[in-house]
Amino acid sequence: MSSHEHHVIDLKYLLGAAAGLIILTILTVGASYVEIPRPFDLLTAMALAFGKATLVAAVFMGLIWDKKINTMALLFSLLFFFLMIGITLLDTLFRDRPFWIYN
Amino acid sequence: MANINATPGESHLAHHFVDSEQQFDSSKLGMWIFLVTEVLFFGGLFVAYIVYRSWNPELFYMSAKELSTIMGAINTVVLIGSSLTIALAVRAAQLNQQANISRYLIATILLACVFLVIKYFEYTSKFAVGILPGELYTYTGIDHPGAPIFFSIYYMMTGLHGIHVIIGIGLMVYLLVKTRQGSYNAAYFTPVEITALYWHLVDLIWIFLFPLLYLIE
Amino acid sequence: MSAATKDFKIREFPVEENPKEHYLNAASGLKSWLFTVDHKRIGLMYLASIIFFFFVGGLLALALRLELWEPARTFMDADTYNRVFTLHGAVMVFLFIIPSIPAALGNFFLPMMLGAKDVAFPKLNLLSFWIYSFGALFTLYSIAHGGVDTGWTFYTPYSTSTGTAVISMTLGVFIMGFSSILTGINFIVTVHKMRAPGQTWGKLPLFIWSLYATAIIQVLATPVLAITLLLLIMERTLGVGIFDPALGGDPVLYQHFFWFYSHPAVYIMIVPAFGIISEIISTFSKKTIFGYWLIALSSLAIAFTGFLVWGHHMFVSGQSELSTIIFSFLTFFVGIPTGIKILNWVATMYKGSIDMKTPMLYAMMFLFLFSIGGFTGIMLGALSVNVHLHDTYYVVAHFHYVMMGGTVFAFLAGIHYWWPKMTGKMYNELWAKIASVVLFIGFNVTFLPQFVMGSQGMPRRYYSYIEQFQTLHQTSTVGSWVLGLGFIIVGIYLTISLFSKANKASSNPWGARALEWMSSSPPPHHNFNHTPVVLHNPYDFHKPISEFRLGIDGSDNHHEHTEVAQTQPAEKS
Amino acid sequence: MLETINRLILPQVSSTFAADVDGLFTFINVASAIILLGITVAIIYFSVKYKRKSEDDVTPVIRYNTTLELTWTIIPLILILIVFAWGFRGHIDMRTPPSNAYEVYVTANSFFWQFTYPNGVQTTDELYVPAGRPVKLIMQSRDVIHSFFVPDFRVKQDVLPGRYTTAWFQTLGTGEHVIFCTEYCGSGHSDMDGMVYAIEPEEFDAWLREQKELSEQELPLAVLGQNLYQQQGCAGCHSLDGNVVIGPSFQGLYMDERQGADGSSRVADEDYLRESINNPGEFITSGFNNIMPGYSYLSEDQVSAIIEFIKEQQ
Repeated sequence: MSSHEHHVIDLKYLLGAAAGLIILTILTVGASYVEIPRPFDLLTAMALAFGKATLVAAVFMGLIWDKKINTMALLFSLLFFFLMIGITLLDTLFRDRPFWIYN
Repeated sequence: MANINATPGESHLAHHFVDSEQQFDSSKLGMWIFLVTEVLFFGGLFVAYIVYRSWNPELFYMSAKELSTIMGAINTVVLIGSSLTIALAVRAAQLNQQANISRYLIATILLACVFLVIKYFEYTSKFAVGILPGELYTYTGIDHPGAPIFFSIYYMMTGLHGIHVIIGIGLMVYLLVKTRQGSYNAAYFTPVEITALYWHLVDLIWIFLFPLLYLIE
Repeated sequence: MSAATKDFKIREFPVEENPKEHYLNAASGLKSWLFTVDHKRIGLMYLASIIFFFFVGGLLALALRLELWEPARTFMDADTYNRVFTLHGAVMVFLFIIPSIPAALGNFFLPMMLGAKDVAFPKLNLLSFWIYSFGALFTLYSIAHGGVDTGWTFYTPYSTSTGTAVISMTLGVFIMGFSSILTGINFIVTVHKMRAPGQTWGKLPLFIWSLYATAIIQVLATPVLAITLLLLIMERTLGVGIFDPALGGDPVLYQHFFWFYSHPAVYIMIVPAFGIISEIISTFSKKTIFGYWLIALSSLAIAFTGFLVWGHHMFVSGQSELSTIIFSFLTFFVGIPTGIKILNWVATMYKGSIDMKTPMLYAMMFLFLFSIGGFTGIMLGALSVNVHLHDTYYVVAHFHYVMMGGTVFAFLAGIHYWWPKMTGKMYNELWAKIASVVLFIGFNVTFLPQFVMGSQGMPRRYYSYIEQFQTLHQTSTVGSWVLGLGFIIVGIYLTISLFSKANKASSNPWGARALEWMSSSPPPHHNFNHTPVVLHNPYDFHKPISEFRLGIDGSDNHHEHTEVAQTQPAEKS
Repeated sequence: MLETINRLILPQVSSTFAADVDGLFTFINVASAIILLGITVAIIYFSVKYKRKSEDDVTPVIRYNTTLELTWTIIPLILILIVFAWGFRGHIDMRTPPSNAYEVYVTANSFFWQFTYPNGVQTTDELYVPAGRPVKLIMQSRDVIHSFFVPDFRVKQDVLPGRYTTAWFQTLGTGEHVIFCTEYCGSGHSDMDGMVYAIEPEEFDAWLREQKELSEQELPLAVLGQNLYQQQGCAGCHSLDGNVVIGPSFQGLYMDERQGADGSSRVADEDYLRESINNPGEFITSGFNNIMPGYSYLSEDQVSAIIEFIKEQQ
């Protein structure tokens, strides 16, 4: 039950992930100078950010090789974050149309 | 369960654990659950951000122009680099390369300091023109009554993130001292591993802060 | 680790009745308590703190009820009254009920029921207690500095404009939040990683399931409270304006933030109580629990659904109609798993062998009172009725039926159930039953009139009221004195039981099957003398008790870890 | 019999949607009472019937019963869906004012209600409405959150600063109905009540005209000040007889030497009074809290009238 059971992440994955992150960062900055109509500009930026986040979580944090429960913990936190924002927006986005649902 | 008798790393085994694998897994799961709380902690600020952005898209567009994309981008790269170096530190620990653990930890600490220095210049340049949080805000360059709120959110988010960076530096300095004392090796490197997880999360949050705050078109 | 049981030699170990050495005398002196990492001692320290704050909150409640004897001033002025009800709410919610069952009874029994020697992170557990105490100091500080008059909900913009000690109070709550988070992390990891060999998820006691569900809520919801209070503090110090309409902010957004935590927090308060009731009803009916999986999973279902319904506190707040309707719809779905639990408990009693001992009596009272709390919750979830009842005494009565009739009665049930295990002493059964009846009567006399008042339109948080309500208010006040008397009786006979010599408790006075009863009363320092092995469901009352006292041969805790023995001399035996 | 019980525990039915709310209230109560009775009887029956005979009692192993568990999942599910739909339908009525509703603007202040009618007439804590006609309230708060509640109408709505919220009702006849504030708002929260007077529409029109004429009359300054003292809610906190309600009494206030909370002292001359009306936070007399809202929206003449009125209170 000692060290040899812990997965040692191969160097090429770590360096590859770092390179991927840099490329995605350049793409993110680049995309911000391109005229993309709303709301796709935000969606593009967020898609790129999620791509980067996945790289960090999967490779740097080792989730690919780790116990599934840890991945589940992270996904759970995201689920609840999206629930929080989603349900809050149900209020804040629909306030000026108070009666639309009845008509 | 299979071996109740001592294994090489056993000196770090607390009395209530059966073996070091159970101890390592527990620490790691504990850290992940802590990261869950961190996600929701920052989540609250992201909710405030999203709600106000949905109410005042123009304000966010105008205000983001005041922030320096270059500095933000450099800081993103710096943090990505520090994530890589701390991952390498964990790897060095797993491979029992004592000198490399120290080297990578120092690199990570330095990168974290670079991040803070850049942040310092960013903040002071904002302070200089009167862009301060809340009621201290005096800048007149943005023609929108809600401008103080954008910068309040900006300072709350980056400030809280900055505090996490400072805590991270503290943790890594502690790791460095312990590493010099030879505390970590292939059999026992739990503190390095969980600190690395924490540091990656700091990086993760910045990955979202950067486009949301600096890159609004 | 659980699959490996067959590799070991398993044998039955006798339980040492009335051991000379146990966790209580393993070390002595104040330091041995304040710096202990033993989950049992930490549990007891929590218990003592919680009882203290329950006493403080209770006195405040009695003062409030007394003030309401007359329609106008009875003995305090409006500002004092507002501070007193705020403190009553804040103390009861943050200092008493949230840590009550998980941090006190949970800390003590979670590792024992799992057959573990301690929680996964004992030092963190101690830290959590210290953080709690530190946060409590802030609360006491703000009381000393004029108190707070915002109500425990700290609604903006009142909380950002009032001149009272809001910052120190919210800072205290903020700090205590970390205590709650750390306890939650500790429990989740302990349940995942520290179960005894053979103890699969299907063999977990239901109290563990409920604590597990609670811990998930604590971990997911509490950070949002932390950030909310931080924003509130920033609002007061820097005027960041996110919640302040004068600066372009939105006070309703504060309510979303606050209830995102505080509604799930209601389940932090009540779900552990469900676990206690499951244990007690099964034990005193001497019968397998009915619908084990449904009860276990309904705890998780309640925990999850609890995150989707916070807006039912905001039906008249000015939130959008769309979210009002969705929140109302989702709210009703908390009722289903809750209803299932109640009916499953009743079904467990069917054809049982029912022994109406004090804990069981409390459990029966819980079923009755909590059902009323639940039904009135359905009432409040119905949109058009809610508009009438919102922020009236109906709501006050409703949540007291849930929090006090539910959680506090379950807490009392739990204390009586585990008292012999924690202290090694039996209490006086007759007096315990008398007290429970007094409490039951006092509780109903106090809060039933409040349903009527609320229906008639009496708003909550009112210092003075129109004369029409006086009879009902006075009835309620008389009830509060009966309640107070009940608690005094409980305090007296429990204290007496601690100091009398004759009433030693046996290791398993109720004939229960869960692991904590397979240890001596009080338990030894490491909970079990041998690593326990679990073969059966904890509610398998049809199997002989000897099959529940199995351990791994040769896993004697006294000799296994020498470094522990060195630091703690009492262990050397 | 249900009707009798309802009359005991619910206020009178005085608006068009009150009866529907009461109907749902009764439905939930009856359904709950039946289930609660069932649970209680089962508990008591089981406790007696299956009382422990000996320590060696053997109990059957009943782990689950799918039919039973489905039953008590599905029946409550149906019940709650009924309750939801009923409450939802009632809520639609409450939130949909008819387009021909008579509109009154409501301003909530700590701790009084101001009502402004379409012709400019203002009243404080007294809302006059034409009986039997739909009335829509357009509400805003000047300071913290308040909540407008008339139990007899089953109407409640929070009143927010910086944003309008609305509520509406239609009375069933003439009558007097109490208004409460149900969102905690500070020291005077429980005194923040008022009355709705539902009067015959013709009577209402006459009242409105009469009020308009009164407000246009040339009044002596001090009398105008006295009217403002009532209308602007000063009376809620400042007594005229020396008693301290929430703020200092006006009796003997003029030219009195005031000790500030910060240790300074000032004489309550005209300038002091003017500043205290427009911007009360500037100087807080020791022993009082900074809770008064500013009245800078009053005209100079109105402020002078109030000062003149205060001068008379010796």
